[in-house]
Amino acid sequence: MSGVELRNVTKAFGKAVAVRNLDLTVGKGEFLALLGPSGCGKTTTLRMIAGFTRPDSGEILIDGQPVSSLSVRERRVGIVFQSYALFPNMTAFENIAFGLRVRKLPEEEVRSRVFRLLEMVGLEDKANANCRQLSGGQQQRVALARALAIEPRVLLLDEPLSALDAKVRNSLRFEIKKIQRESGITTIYVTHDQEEALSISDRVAVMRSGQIEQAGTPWEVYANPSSLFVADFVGVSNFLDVEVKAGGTVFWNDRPLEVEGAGSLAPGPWRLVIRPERLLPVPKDAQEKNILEGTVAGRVFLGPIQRVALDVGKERILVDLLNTEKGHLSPGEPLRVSFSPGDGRLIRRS
Amino acid sequence: MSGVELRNVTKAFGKAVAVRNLDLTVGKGEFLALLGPSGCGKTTTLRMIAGFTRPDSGEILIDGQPVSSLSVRERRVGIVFQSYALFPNMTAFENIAFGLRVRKLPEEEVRSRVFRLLEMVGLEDKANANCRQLSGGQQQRVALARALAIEPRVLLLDEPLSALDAKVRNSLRFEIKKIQRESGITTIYVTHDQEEALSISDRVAVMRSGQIEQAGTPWEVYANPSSLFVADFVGVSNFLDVEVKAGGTVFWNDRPLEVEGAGSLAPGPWRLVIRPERLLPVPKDAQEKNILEGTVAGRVFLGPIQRVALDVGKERILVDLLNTEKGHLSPGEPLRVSFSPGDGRLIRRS
Amino acid sequence: MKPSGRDLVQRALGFACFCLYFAYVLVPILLLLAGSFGERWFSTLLPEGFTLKWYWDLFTNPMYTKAIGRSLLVAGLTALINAAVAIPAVYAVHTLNLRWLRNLYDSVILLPIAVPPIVMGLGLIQSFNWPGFSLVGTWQLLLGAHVVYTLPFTLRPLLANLEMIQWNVLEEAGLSLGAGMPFLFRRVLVPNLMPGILSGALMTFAMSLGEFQLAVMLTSSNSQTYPVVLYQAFYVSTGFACSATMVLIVTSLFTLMGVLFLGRLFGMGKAQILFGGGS
Amino acid sequence: MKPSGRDLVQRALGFACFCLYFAYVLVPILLLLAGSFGERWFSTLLPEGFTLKWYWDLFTNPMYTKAIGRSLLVAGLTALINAAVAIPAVYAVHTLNLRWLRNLYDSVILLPIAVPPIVMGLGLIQSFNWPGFSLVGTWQLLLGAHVVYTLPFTLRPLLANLEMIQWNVLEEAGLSLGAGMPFLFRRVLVPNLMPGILSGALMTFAMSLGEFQLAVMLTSSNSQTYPVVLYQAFYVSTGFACSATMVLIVTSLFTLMGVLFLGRLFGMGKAQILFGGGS
Repeated sequence: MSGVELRNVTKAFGKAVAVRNLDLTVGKGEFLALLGPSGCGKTTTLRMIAGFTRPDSGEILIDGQPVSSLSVRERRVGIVFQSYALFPNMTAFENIAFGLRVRKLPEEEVRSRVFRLLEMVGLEDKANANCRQLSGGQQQRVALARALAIEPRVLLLDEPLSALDAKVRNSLRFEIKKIQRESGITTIYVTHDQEEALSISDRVAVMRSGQIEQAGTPWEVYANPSSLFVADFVGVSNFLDVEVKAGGTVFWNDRPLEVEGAGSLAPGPWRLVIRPERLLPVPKDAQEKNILEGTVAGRVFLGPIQRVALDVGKERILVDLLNTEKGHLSPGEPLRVSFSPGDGRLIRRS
Repeated sequence: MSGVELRNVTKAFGKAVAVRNLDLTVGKGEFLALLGPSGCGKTTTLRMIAGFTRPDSGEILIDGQPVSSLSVRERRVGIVFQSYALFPNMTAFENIAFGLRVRKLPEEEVRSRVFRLLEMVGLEDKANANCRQLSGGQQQRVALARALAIEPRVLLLDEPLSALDAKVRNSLRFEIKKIQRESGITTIYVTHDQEEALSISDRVAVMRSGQIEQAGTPWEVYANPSSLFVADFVGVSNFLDVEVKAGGTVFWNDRPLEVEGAGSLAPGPWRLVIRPERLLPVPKDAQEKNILEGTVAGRVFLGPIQRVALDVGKERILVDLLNTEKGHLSPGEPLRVSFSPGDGRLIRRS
Repeated sequence: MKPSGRDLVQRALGFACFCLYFAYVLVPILLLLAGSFGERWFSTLLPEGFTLKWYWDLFTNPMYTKAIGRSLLVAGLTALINAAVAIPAVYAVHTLNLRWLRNLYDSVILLPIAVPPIVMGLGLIQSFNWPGFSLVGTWQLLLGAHVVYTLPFTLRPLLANLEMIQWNVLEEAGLSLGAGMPFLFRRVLVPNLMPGILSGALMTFAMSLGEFQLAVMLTSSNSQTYPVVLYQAFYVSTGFACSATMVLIVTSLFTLMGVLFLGRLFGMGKAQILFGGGS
Repeated sequence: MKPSGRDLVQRALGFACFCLYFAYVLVPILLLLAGSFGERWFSTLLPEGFTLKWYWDLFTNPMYTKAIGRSLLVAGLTALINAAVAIPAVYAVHTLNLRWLRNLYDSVILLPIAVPPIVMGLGLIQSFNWPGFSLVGTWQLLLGAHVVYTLPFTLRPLLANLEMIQWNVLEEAGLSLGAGMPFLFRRVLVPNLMPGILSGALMTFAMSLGEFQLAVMLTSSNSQTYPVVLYQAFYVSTGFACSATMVLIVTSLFTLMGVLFLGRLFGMGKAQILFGGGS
């Protein structure tokens, strides 16, 4: 039984189709990230699962049960909004207790459950703080605890971190992940930030124009993008315009390259996608395959990695190196990199 | 002659001292990032250089000239604000032309200079767009062009990217860097985002409580943090509580480690700082120094790198690996990593 | 750096304007205060002597005491009806987000600008003065006029308040937590709407309490509100009129203070109430 | 999902309120319109016959034509003086960010709530009616009263406007680009403040144009404004009064349309002007 299932769901606002024939299955206890640029329909999808928006056609199931006839109140879904949406007249405690008090639970149980949740999100000492006095990160923790308090069948998060600072965003990201893993609740996380989606989820569904372009584990989506859109939107890629000849030889600017699977492709113009970290520096006398030789044009320091811009002939490619050496590459220096035939992916040029 | 120089500058608001005895020199044409948490005084410093705030004591020089007696108008500094601060009643063109028209330049020259700037920021086609119709990223490009139009002696940027989306933030970051390098203008860039500071600047000054904690190239600050604060604020670090014995042997939980420079330190409790990417996996039979053996506790996928949480004994350390292998580490798997003696840094525990 | 010479001139000008404003309003009020305790005020700049006679006359005159009671009743009911009408209206405008409803709302806001009270008064006299049956002269007709006339001043702070707390998102959050609409209204909407409600009620109450024009046209001798009888006081004597005026001012001020005190009970600051939930 | 049964009831209620409101305001106005063209209106529900006589009488009566000119003059000057006073005041409140200035501003906003116009009128009569020299009865005194009474309605949209455009940051940006304050005011502040200025001017002009209470107290027979003579028209004849009322409504509507048209020239939407720069 899947946690959430969408079957052929379509939703249009006037003439604008927000979601088109969408099929999506989220396993029970799975953490799915819905990733896409703004306007791709990811929030509409979330709102249909929550029950705020009614699909024009198609069916939505939660825990195997069709929910079309259920109102928002009856669906038992927990929702975390980008704007926190805490009730401003209540303390952190009262916000978290809200859903329990609606259910008329005995006050002792409310107290013990709320304090357990406060502890989980690390805000035991803020129980009686008015939520306006809390920082953005703290408010979002309270909102998360409030959503979890009702023990929802599904947890829906709508860009929960995009209003927060970089530092807070990173730490809260890992906390959400941890809490989700411990509670084992089916979770759908909407975001436009690819790094966030990759790092937090069990599975990523990349959306575009109301449809799912690709779904898979973060690793699958990152390593094997099914389209140029995914390759470009998720992570950083080098795109090389190549010619595939009959027999599977690949030529980039008349330079022969060896790429896995090229033999089974139709000859013609293709685009070769290589991630910058798959380009490894090789010594001068190396005899590896697919050696690209160029001059360093520039270098960006990103903390654990440095991203080198390399001019190979007239084209510029990016190479990611771990910051493990003391020496740096200076502009003008020559650099030879290579990639293994399995690390390139050919996608048809449109 | 330095581009900007602050000599013993102090500024207090009421009883709160925002900047305390600050000395800072920015070379001509240099790109300096002022990095620090909110409230550290970085924005106050910027505003004093711009002339919006008058220091209580100390002196500020621009291009070697003391500017205390100069008003904002007379300082010829270009400023880019977090909120863009475009004049809403004007088009992109008119915004950029503003500073030139104030100077009563002939209209033909205004036109040619504005179009050159529009081209530089990639908005030739938006010249007549009302700035309210532009996206956030486009608005900030116009603001940048407007600040550069007056050919300022210094360019000051106050968290220019923090109101933007992750994707736009990254691309605009590189554009700012490129434009700065081409124009060779002295630039001070205030940010709280350490990755941004590291990747964009020639030199980073880390501020804390109104003072500069450390200044140096991104590499120096990242690789040789002078304090635990810097090590923690800039990048991700492993902190190991070690004992330095007489003679320079270092013990971590009774495990001997070899760290460069330990011999010259006073024996006692120290903290060993190691960046996660400096921990390299080693084969089972390797005889390297400083081998740490543990079990994989978890793994986060961050695009070009994966960050592995490794339980060594009772402590958890982080290891960054480039995503170059097809295989993944699963929780529970054993992993051996080592670091070279030069990659650890010892800082006294407070 | 900021205060340049030109700047200082500008600021001095602004300050002078504020001062003049106070002189124009405060001096007359102080004079009225002095007059209300003065025995004589005729052909002199300031009143002479001291007496409490005028206040005594006022509080023993049933015409005045009844009128003040009636005024408080009309003003109170105006504020109450306003809130009862405006809250659902504003809720609908905010949550439904329909174009035509927005336009309707805009029109209602515009009415007091387009239709001066004198026009409304004349129109109501024509409309409700049917042969054989007339509502003109009853305080109920005046109440209706006050409600309609002051409604925009309740609607605006309420809508600003709803938008500020982002009610549509709060409602969704509440629904997802299993709350029904009545529960949500009672526990979330009303408490968070208090600044807007108090702000609107204060403005409405004060406007109705001091409203003269509609009152003088629509009431008769046994339904007159306080401003109408106050106007007649000037034909009695200056001192009497002054003390009658002071009573109206003091009532207004007490209302204001009462609302601010009520607001503090809900944990609101002064500015929040005076300017509603918004701006 | 959203419109539950209870919800629909609430919305219907809201809608009904809007409708009632229109009936209460529109029906009277339509009756006045009918009456202004009716020959007779006595003991009947609706006027009878058709005539333009009342309008002819109105426009040939110098008392009425002069009064309307005087009203437009007072209303226009009120709006003008308000803007001249409010812009520097609001600028100072926004940029200086001083606590006492804020409190002063709050007090000024509060005044029309605390001091009803009838009180202000009585106070002014007492203050400016010195023996041997009296300002009471001149339109200049009325103008001053209108300025003071309507100032808050200019201040509020202007301050909201300044805050919305974040003027303090714009000013810093302009200064850093080398512009002087006069240049910045002319080229940046005034154009961006237009919605607030027009909004305030519209409200102020309309309030002054329809203001009756201060006018009836402070003017004399040769300085009466239109609402005062309009009130007297009812003692002439119903039809005449109706047509006189219609003239006031039409003037108000023309003002409104004129301001909206002016706003469009500056590229502003309807809502921007009606609700000022803010909310």
